[in-house]
Amino acid sequence: EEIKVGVSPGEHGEIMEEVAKIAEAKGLTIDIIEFTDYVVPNQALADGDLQANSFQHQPYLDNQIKDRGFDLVAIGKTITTPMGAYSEKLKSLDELAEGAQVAIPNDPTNGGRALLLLQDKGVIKLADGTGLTPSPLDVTENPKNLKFMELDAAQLPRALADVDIAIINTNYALDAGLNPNEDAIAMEKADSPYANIIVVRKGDEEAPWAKQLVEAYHDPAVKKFIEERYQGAVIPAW
Amino acid sequence: MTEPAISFQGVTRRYPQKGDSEVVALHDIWLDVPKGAITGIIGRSGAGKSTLLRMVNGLERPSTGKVIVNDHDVGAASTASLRRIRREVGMIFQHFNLLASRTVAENIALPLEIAGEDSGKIAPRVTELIERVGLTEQADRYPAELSGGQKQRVGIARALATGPRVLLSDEATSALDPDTTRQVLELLHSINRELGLTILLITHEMAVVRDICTQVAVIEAGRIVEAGDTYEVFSKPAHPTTRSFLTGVTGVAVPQFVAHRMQETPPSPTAEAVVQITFIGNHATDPMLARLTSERGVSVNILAGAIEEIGTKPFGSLIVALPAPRLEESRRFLEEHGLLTEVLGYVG
Amino acid sequence: MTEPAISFQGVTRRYPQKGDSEVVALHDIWLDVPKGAITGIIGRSGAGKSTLLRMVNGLERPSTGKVIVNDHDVGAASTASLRRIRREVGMIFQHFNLLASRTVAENIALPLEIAGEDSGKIAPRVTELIERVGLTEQADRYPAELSGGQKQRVGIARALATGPRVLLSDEATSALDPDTTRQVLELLHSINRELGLTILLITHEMAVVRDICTQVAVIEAGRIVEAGDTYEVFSKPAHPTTRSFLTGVTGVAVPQFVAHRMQETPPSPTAEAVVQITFIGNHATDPMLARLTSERGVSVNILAGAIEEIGTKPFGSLIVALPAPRLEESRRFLEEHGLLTEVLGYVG
Amino acid sequence: MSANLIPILWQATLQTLYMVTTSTLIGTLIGLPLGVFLATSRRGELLSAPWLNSLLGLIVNAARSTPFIILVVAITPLTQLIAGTSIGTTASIVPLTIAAAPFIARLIETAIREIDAGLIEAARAMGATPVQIIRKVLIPEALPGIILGLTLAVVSLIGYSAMVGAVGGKGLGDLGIRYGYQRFMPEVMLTVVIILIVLVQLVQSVGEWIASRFDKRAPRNRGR
Amino acid sequence: MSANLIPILWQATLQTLYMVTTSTLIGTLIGLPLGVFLATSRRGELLSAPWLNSLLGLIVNAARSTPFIILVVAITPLTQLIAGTSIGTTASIVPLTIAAAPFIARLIETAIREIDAGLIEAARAMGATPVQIIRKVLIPEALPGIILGLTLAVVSLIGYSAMVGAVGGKGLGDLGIRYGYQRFMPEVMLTVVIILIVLVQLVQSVGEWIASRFDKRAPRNRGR
Ligand SMILES: Nc1ncnc2c1ncn2[C@@H]1O[C@H](COP(=O)(O)OP(=O)(O)OP(=O)(O)O)[C@@H](O)[C@H]1O
Ligand SMILES: Nc1ncnc2c1ncn2[C@@H]1O[C@H](COP(=O)(O)OP(=O)(O)OP(=O)(O)O)[C@@H](O)[C@H]1O
Ligand SMILES: [Mg+2]
Ligand SMILES: [Mg+2]
Repeated sequence: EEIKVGVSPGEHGEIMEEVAKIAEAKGLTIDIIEFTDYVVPNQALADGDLQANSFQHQPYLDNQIKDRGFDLVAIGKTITTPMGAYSEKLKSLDELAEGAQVAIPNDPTNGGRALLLLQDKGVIKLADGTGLTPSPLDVTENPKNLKFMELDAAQLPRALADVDIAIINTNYALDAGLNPNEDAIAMEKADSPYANIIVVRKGDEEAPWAKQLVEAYHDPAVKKFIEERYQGAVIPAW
Repeated sequence: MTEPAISFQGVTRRYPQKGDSEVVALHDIWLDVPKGAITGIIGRSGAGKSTLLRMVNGLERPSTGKVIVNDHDVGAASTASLRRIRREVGMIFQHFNLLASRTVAENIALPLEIAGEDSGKIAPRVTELIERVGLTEQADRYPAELSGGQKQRVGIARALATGPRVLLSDEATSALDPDTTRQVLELLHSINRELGLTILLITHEMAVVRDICTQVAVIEAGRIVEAGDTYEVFSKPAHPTTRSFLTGVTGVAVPQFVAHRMQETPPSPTAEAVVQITFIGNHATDPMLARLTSERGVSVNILAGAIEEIGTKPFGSLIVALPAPRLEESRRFLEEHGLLTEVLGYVG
Repeated sequence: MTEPAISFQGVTRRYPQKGDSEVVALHDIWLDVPKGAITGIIGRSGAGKSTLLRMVNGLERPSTGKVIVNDHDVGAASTASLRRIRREVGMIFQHFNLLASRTVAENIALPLEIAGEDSGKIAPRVTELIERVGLTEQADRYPAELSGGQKQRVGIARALATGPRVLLSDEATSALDPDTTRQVLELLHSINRELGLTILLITHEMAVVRDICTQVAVIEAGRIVEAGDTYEVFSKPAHPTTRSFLTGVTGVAVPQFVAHRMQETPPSPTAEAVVQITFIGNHATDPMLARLTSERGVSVNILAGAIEEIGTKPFGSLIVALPAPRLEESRRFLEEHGLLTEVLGYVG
Repeated sequence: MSANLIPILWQATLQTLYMVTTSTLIGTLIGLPLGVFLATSRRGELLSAPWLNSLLGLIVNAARSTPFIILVVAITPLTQLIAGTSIGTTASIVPLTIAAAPFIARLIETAIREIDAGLIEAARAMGATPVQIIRKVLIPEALPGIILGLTLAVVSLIGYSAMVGAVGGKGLGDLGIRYGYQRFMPEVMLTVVIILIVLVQLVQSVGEWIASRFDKRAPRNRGR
Repeated sequence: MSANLIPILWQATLQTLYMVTTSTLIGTLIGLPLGVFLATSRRGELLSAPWLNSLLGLIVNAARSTPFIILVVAITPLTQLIAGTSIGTTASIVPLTIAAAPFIARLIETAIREIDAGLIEAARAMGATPVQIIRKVLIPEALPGIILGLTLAVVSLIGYSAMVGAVGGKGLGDLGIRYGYQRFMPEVMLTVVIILIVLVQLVQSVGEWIASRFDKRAPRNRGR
């Protein structure tokens, strides 16, 4: 059997390539399609152009279902990629000066995550009821008058020199040669709700290929690959 | 007179300019162009000749007035019938307007293609036309590789390609040498005779009008100041412009070496009078000057002159010098025999 | 002879064509254009006139040979000195080449701007030139709003703007009516006389050559077939092309009503002989025909003719009919008095 | 560069060629008539239809100024209808074509508007129908300009095609972005850029050569 | 649409105007001489420098075919040098300009190559230097074409500017993508698209009006 799985470039794509090798051996061919956009993979899945996708976490999926009414369900957890705050100038968030520039990702989920991280560390306060995708517009208390710069997620490491701090997905930090364990001045809590998931259309949860896909993903060989490749920046979530 | 092929009825053309001003290129033109005739339009640069010509196939539209071509009102014609009128009217442009992307042969084939001619018939027709205008060697060249006169001849062949009933020619021979001009004129003349083609042509060469036009219209600052049979107009030019234009063609200019010395009154009793003698019709063939000498003993000195044929009738004028004392007697003798005389001045 | 202003030394120009063939537009041209003179170039369409002219300011480069202008080898000149040569050479183009984005006045100002003239001096100079070519009313119009002849005159004014030492003119008057042509020629002539301007001009109008050119070169299929003093060439044309071109200008055509009836031998004892008499120089002013009648009693009938002035000397030819029996006697009389005669035929 | 990148690069090159040639072809099929119409339908011109002209002008401008990703989403139903799917290389040809056609139309419009009014007049005087004038005069005379315009469009499309990554379109540009930009592998980025440059130079040279073949006007480079 | 979006839309419009006008201006300052040089430096032409011509052609094509985001990354040091930072609206003008300049150059090159050879010849015959020919003949004669080309470029840039979201450039296109598309606020997307279309129509009309003001050639719409 052959299925089409949508992923985003980077860790999701790389891991899925490993998963595909294992699945192939078990008789399931996975055709990986990489998307550089975060909306299209769900749309394509809902439209039947894909059988599954693996690029998002539960909060994002919930939000998409709420906004666009997709009939999609998660069938298994994949990985967690904690976010961290990085800086070339500061040693801790306490050093943030009045009017400091803070770069965050410009997509809703990652941007929201970054803001939630800052709220978590007591730097800002967000309006109630904005859920997991607040935007800078939802900042209600900003005592240090931080200036938020929303950039492409992959651009953040490159912009470090131009801002006071940048909140960066770990995979991009790693690829850019940053060491999350040493360079990050703040990190998401390990129990973040942002575990990523494999998503299929409602009704496919019980399909044999769906079970095979999750099985292959949860194979120990994949876990080993993740641990070796990402050195703790990407954590298996199953 | 037969039905006119083209009839201008009170045609005016204005070009609005910046501000409130306007250029009146044509003013209340009434003119009939007879079928099967060759009609010349002459006039000063900027007089409105091209504008007038372009009205015939509707390239230019009158501001007021009507242009009737083969019984159709060009201005009121539907788009489809305008196209039909245009397919019967060939036009040679002042600025050639050849397609740079087509060879000589292909340019000439264009109107045939447009008329929907069978492709099998196009090639021989084009070859024939190319030969007629003497461009066989250049048939496969592009306009950029032609001389000015060669381009002009492509334009001529193109205008004749579909065998139109009316031909409009805007200075078709002005870029051509005398020999080629003659050939082209003969070509037009013969098509005119054989196929009854109506030709309306603009030219600056009075010799062209003299040689092939049966009718002529003189246009000046947007108005027709004189029109009619070429012979009538040329032999009795009424308007100064016409007269001035004809100076060249009928050779009535006083030679400079005489003009320098010419005075209003006889400077001495032995002075000579400079007289212009105009010959019209058959009189020109009579040896009047010879008789003046032999019968009256007046010695006549021909200074300049040209005797031409206009519409198969001889016409011309001579400038002669004759002894001033014998002037009156000589003039009377010549006028009695139907010649026109005019005293231009006296030389010492 | 003085130093030539322009000297063509073995100039050849070939255009390679598709395949191995080529067009030889000019072939081994040797020609000196004297300083301060007006030299005419005549020839059939496509003969190579424009190509020759364009060599003078290096717009076209010889395939072989040299062109020397005011002692500079145009082909070998450095770019900077080529520009200097060009600023002394004005050119009137066959196709005008006016800038569509500039008004008449601005077009005429262009060469002055290029020559780096003070902007204060440009305006009055332009106004003067515009007046000279009669475009005062059109000064602020764009070329698209001009008639053909008006465009031509802009080109003429532009070429004269910087007061060049040499003027190249490619059919500068062919789009002009006779009056305007005359004005332009007078303008050129007066500049030539007053400022010693050397003019090299291409024309199809033999009258232009006759009226203002002191020198003439006849070019045929890329070769110079005849060149020299206009008077010499016109009075004794050696090459068929020249002779053929001159037919028009010297009016030697036999009128059709005579030509129709003409025969090789006298059809009857009372037949008349058709004789062409050529006048050269001062003889033309002598009343030879009158004397033939009065002294010999031969009645002479002038059929056609033109008497012109070439280079201030009168020249021309007449076609006359005289009684066949008196032919020999009359010819002898005329030839004795320096006239050339030729029997063309007889009419009944 | 790791050896296993070579087949990926090769495949990406083929994908780019596939997307760009197909969308150029279809874009030209749409853009040529559209451009001709835009050039000839202004008030008083050949096909005078000022309202339709304004409307089409509006649509063309709308398509050209809408961000590509929004365009992609907006036409998803159309893409599905045509390509059977809304994702992948073939599907991404649809939005690419929708982006290419109005651009090509504008370039062709410009080329056609350069044609000398005298030539149109000459054809009109022959009694040519508007369609004949377009086919026999405007397009052949504008051909060198049209071909240079298409060259410009192809080069733009090659750059543009990088954006189809959003719908899994792949190709060189997308590869460069995914590997080079997002995965921080500068050598991939560089390789991709070099391949792109080579490709574009090829397109440019071929385009100019064809244009000059069709250009029968007087050469501009005689003498000095 | 929520009331607090209006100031955001207004600000985004201003940002787009700021980015597009600035990058068009600077892009023209670079693209005009570049385009003129590309048009006149081919073998045997006015400024004949075939090698430099090929080299510049290569650079222009490279800049045009490189995906925008890669271009952004590649020129970061330059951006930093010029704008003092590599992110934000002002900084994004640098890559936009780098994208605009070669595009404008090609359009200007095309417009200039349409000029009749006879006019260049006439100026050459007057002894004009190449610079004089360019200033007094080529540019004025090509002006209508150049202005239409710039219009085309501005419209492209408005669409292009949506991509500067990657470096925090903001503006309308970015707003439409991030709020309208990613956060699924269709009314924002629609509003943005409408504003874009209005903007583009405005640019187009003004461009065509100016071009026609400078166009003194014979009108093509006399008669039928
Ligand atoms: N680019 C070219 N390629 C091939 N042949 C050419 C080219 N340019 C000119 N010719 C040929 O060279 C010859 C001379 O051309 P030129 O323009 O000098 O003629 P001309 O004497 O000025 O004629 P006209 O009186 O018709 O203007 C012509 O036969 C013409 O066809
Ligand atoms: N678009 C225009 N705007 C203003 N005036 C114009 C326009 N077109 C032509 N004219 C003017 O109309 C007049 C008549 O022009 P037309 O071309 O008919 O003259 P023409 O008799 O053919 O002259 P030529 O012998 O010089 O070709 C001229 O004075 C010309 O300047
Ligand atoms: Mg005219
Ligand atoms: Mg010529």
